[in-house]
Amino acid sequence: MIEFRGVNKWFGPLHVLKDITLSVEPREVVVVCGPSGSGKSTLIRCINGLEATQDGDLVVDDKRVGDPATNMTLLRTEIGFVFQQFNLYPHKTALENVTLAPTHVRKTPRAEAEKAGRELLAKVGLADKFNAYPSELSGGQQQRVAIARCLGMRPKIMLFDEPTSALDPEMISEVLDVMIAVAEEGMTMMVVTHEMGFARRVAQRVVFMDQGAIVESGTPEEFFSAPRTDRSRAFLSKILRH
Amino acid sequence: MIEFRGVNKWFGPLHVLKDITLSVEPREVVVVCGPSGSGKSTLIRCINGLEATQDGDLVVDDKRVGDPATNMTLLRTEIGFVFQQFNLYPHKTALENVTLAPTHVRKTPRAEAEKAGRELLAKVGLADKFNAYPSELSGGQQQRVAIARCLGMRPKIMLFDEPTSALDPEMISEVLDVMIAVAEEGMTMMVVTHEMGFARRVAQRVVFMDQGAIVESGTPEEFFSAPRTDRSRAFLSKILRH
Amino acid sequence: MIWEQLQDLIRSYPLALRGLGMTVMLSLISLVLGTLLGFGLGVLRATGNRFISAAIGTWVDLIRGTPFLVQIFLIFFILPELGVELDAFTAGIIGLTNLAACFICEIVVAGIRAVPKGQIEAALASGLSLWQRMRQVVLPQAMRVVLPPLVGQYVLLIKDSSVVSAIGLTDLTRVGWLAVQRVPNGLLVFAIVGVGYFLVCYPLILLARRLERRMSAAHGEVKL
Amino acid sequence: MLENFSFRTIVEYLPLFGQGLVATVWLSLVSFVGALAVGIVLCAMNLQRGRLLQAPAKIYIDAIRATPLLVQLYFLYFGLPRLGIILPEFVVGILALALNSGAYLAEIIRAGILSISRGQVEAGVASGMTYVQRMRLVILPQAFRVTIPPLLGQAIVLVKDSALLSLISVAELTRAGQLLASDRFMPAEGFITTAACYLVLYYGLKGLAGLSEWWLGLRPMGSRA
Amino acid sequence: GTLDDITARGELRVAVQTQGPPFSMVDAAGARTGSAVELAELMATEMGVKITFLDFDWDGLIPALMSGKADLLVADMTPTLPRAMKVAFTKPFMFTGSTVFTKAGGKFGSTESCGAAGTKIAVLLGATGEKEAKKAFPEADIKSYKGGGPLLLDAVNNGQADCGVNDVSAVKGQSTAYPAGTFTIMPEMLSKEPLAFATRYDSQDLLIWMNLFLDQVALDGRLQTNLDYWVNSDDWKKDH
Ligand SMILES: Nc1ncnc2c1ncn2[C@@H]1O[C@H](COP(=O)(O)OP(=O)(O)OP(=O)(O)O)[C@@H](O)[C@H]1O
Ligand SMILES: Nc1ncnc2c1ncn2[C@@H]1O[C@H](COP(=O)(O)OP(=O)(O)OP(=O)(O)O)[C@@H](O)[C@H]1O
Ligand SMILES: [Mg+2]
Ligand SMILES: [Mg+2]
Repeated sequence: MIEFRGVNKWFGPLHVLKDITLSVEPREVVVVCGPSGSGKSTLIRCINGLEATQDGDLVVDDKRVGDPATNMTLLRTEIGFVFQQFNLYPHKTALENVTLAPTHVRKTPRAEAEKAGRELLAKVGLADKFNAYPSELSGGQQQRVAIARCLGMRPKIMLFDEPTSALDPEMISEVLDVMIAVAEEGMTMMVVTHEMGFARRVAQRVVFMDQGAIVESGTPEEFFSAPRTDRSRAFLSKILRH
Repeated sequence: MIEFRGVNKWFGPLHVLKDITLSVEPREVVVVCGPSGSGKSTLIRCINGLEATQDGDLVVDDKRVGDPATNMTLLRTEIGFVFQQFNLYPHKTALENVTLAPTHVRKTPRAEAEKAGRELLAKVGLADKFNAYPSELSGGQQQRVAIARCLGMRPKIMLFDEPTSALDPEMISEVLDVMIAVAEEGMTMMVVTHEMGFARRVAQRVVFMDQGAIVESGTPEEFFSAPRTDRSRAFLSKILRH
Repeated sequence: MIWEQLQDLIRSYPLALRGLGMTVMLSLISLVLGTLLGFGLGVLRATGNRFISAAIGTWVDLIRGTPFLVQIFLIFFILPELGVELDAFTAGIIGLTNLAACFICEIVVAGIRAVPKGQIEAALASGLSLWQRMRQVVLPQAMRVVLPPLVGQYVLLIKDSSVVSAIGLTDLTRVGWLAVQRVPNGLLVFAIVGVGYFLVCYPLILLARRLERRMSAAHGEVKL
Repeated sequence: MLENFSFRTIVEYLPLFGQGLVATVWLSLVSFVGALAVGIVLCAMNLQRGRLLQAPAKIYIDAIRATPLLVQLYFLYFGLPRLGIILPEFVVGILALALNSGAYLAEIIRAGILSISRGQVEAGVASGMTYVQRMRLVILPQAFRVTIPPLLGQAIVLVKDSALLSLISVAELTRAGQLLASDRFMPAEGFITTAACYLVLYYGLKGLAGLSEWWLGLRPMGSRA
Repeated sequence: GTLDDITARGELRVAVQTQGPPFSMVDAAGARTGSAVELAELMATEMGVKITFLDFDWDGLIPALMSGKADLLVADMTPTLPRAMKVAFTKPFMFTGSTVFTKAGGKFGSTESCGAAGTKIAVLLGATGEKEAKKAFPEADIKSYKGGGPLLLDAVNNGQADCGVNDVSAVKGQSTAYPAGTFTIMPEMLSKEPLAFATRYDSQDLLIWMNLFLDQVALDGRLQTNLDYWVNSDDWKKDH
């Protein structure tokens, strides 16, 4: 479904992605972790073309990303992306946030899109917030709207970039619960997160990055119980200690 | 050292602090936790007068806060305050951030202030960052400078408002380590945090707030092992689950 | 003597009203056109390719960097040599519209740049096309930043419209010049002209201030 | 008018344009310094909580913004003598420009100060600084950086506004163009040369703005949070 | 030729100055009037076409003629030789000269007294008076104003200038707006100079026609009547 083959990327002189090779199968859930600045965000942002790669092949849903022949706008409709800072449209209500892309991109009739939007919002537990504006919602609620917004496009893949790290601690679980539900329905997912409980529960694979390279990759059990490199051990000790 | 007696506060119609009675002894470390919006920040911001109370008595270091006879500027020099967003002065280097208040408020001679500043920065593990500007420092480093900046005024009390919640997970421990060191030197501290490991390790008391009121207060052992109210149980289950 | 002069001035109120009418008319037409054009240029400049963006930038610099009087003269007196014959009113409208568009373009660009990058990325990620991103996501949010300075710019442009009198349009300022011939009291005459402009501009200033307060209330203003 | 465009005559008048340029530059410079002073005072008044100082500043700023500079200029030029104050034209001109631009600068400075995040103010308060210390050590240095681009924008406006001083017989750049137009009947030459001179000043100031931003870029600002 | 154009158009386009009484001005009702304006109207009548006035400041007057917006320029303009390099002047329609005026009762009582070093002398930018004043009073401080003769009177009246130098007929005409005896107008002239209308050199036919027109109206006395009413007396003041 997603395949990196020897992908490299530079920001000016900075080599942020080093020879990345990684493939994600349909219905697989992959968690990406690693220290700050290690290139996790860059990695998943490349998948829907928010960042351009400079070397290597990146094939998503059988289409080559960055190939002029690929219609990126079309490909993006197949990929949901959830941001750390939610990025809801502040001038639209929760329901409008969810229906905007379906009506304008998929050209779904408004009535139909609204019906689907209501169902999605109910599914993420916000049946009573259809007409609330983002500023009237808590962080956890906003992030759930953001997930519903992605689901509204019926994507084949969902990408999450630290979806819970801007949240107050008590709101983290409500978002994780929604993500777990989505994973259990069989969505292909790549999730940048430090929530190791989530990784243990639904991930088939954990990928550990450091300084732009994939240092280690394995099942959650392997990774948490027997990290193979010093760097991953040091990292785990820091984030699991408190 | 800090004594709330029946303190009330409103933001317009919103009753944010309800009849707070709480006293903190010298050298005591008190952790404040509770859901978002429960009034934790407001509570500690009242102590150095960043917010005004409307009812009740608040006595800090034997002076009544909000009393026209109290020189608040002077009282504030005795109270260090560490913010969630660090709030370092972006136009000053790390060392200048630490020496600014001592030279201008305490009128410490520059050379002396700089010497003390260097020692403090070394103490928080930033001996090599004297001349770095805040934007050149990671979040964890910035927060450690912010703590050094408070210590530079040799305060009698230190207040922390979620000092680690804006940090990347691997940076949290470096800040907590510094806070633990400060606590172990016998500083009087009030810390709003959800880092329960920190609470367990150094707090004499944990205060749980909900909807503007202190719902529960006790030693960390009591609080974590046997929370007495449903609200604190629900809260703990959420923040400890993942 | 002042009293007589005042009476003399009051007697020529039809002329003054005509001047006020001309100022309002010129400003109204060219501000509407200039706003439309300015938004178009601003969007092009913020999203267009480098070449278009640089071309618009150069034009805006040329217009901002030279006196408006010179621009008006070039339009009215030099364009005819290139075969474009314009009457004074049209030339005035064109000059003022162009000036307005250039200033508004800069305001719009700043507004678009103030929209957080995450908003554009969110729109990109859900597959909205360039036009949909602009129309649905960026412009509505940019308006919050654009509106207060836009209204402030209107006030400046209304005052700049007086320059157009140099090509023979009888606007408020020119009525002042005409009146000074008969009532040689510059202070009095131009104080009255000032009141005329004040009547047109002040409501706009109040509007700009209201908008600004609304926007900054939404962002939480700083207490010092 | 264009087919006989006479560069030779422009060259002949160049010394005059040079003098005009110099006059415009120094008139603008002095006026701008004055405007800064006016702006800072007005802004300080405007930021006070009490109405007593705030109201006059607000009224003044509105009155200036709502009326044309020309009217203000005449108000001073014809009005001051009635009060028995007779000043040289260029002083009146500088005064008018400073009082006019000052009102705009006051708003720019205020916006700059208000753009400083609340956390900065609170950090100052919490470390026991007085109002003046906070302003001097924390807020103004940061606000200054934010305001440089709009300040230079206002400087560009002021330079062009100084053309109005030719109305009260102050010899400056515009005047040089008018002389060429009326002595030799060469309006195209006169106005285009004048425009070119203003353009030089404009790009100069723009370059200065760019330079100051680059200079600020050297000193990092803005925390990562 | 231009005359054919005018006939074909049925319209004579004349550039006049917005403010320059008594030659060109606007009356209380907003209608354009004045000595030069009436002469231009007379020309249009003789041509059998209607007339359109384009009014400008001094700055706009010359470009209007040169760009072809106007067929001719009718103002109190002195045909200097450098100017004649660019436009074609008619025969003079009258002679005038620059004169000195001061505030009555002040310490500047004569033309000579204005020559003292540092005396502030108000003149109109680009007008002949500016050059004459510089020539006659090399020691004085010459201030050039833009915007019309009444400003000079105002400046002298307010004390911003000690003396003014301007066209004698303009001074006489404009000072009537003040209470009688406000100004002292010196009897002697700094210079004697002609006033003429102008057109473009490529309108030779119009130039010849205008010269003929001036000869005609001079012969039949219509020119004198006009000048007597507007320039040589205050008669027009009573009617306006
Ligand atoms: N647009 C950009 N221009 C230049 N450098 C960039 C850009 N975006 C990211 N970087 C740099 O690339 C590196 C990797 O960044 P990235 O955001 O992918 O890290 P990350 O692993 O997501 O870190 P975090 O946990 O802090 O989000 C960092 O050093 C970062 O500073
Ligand atoms: N300046 C203010 N004006 C009005 N209401 C405010 C203000 N500051 C805080 N509040 C409100 O007061 C309540 C308590 O806020 P406070 O910031 O103390 O909560 P908190 O417990 O610190 O929450 P968090 O964990 O999100 O920081 C909230 O409902 C908040 O919206
Ligand atoms: Mg990241
Ligand atoms: Mg808080």
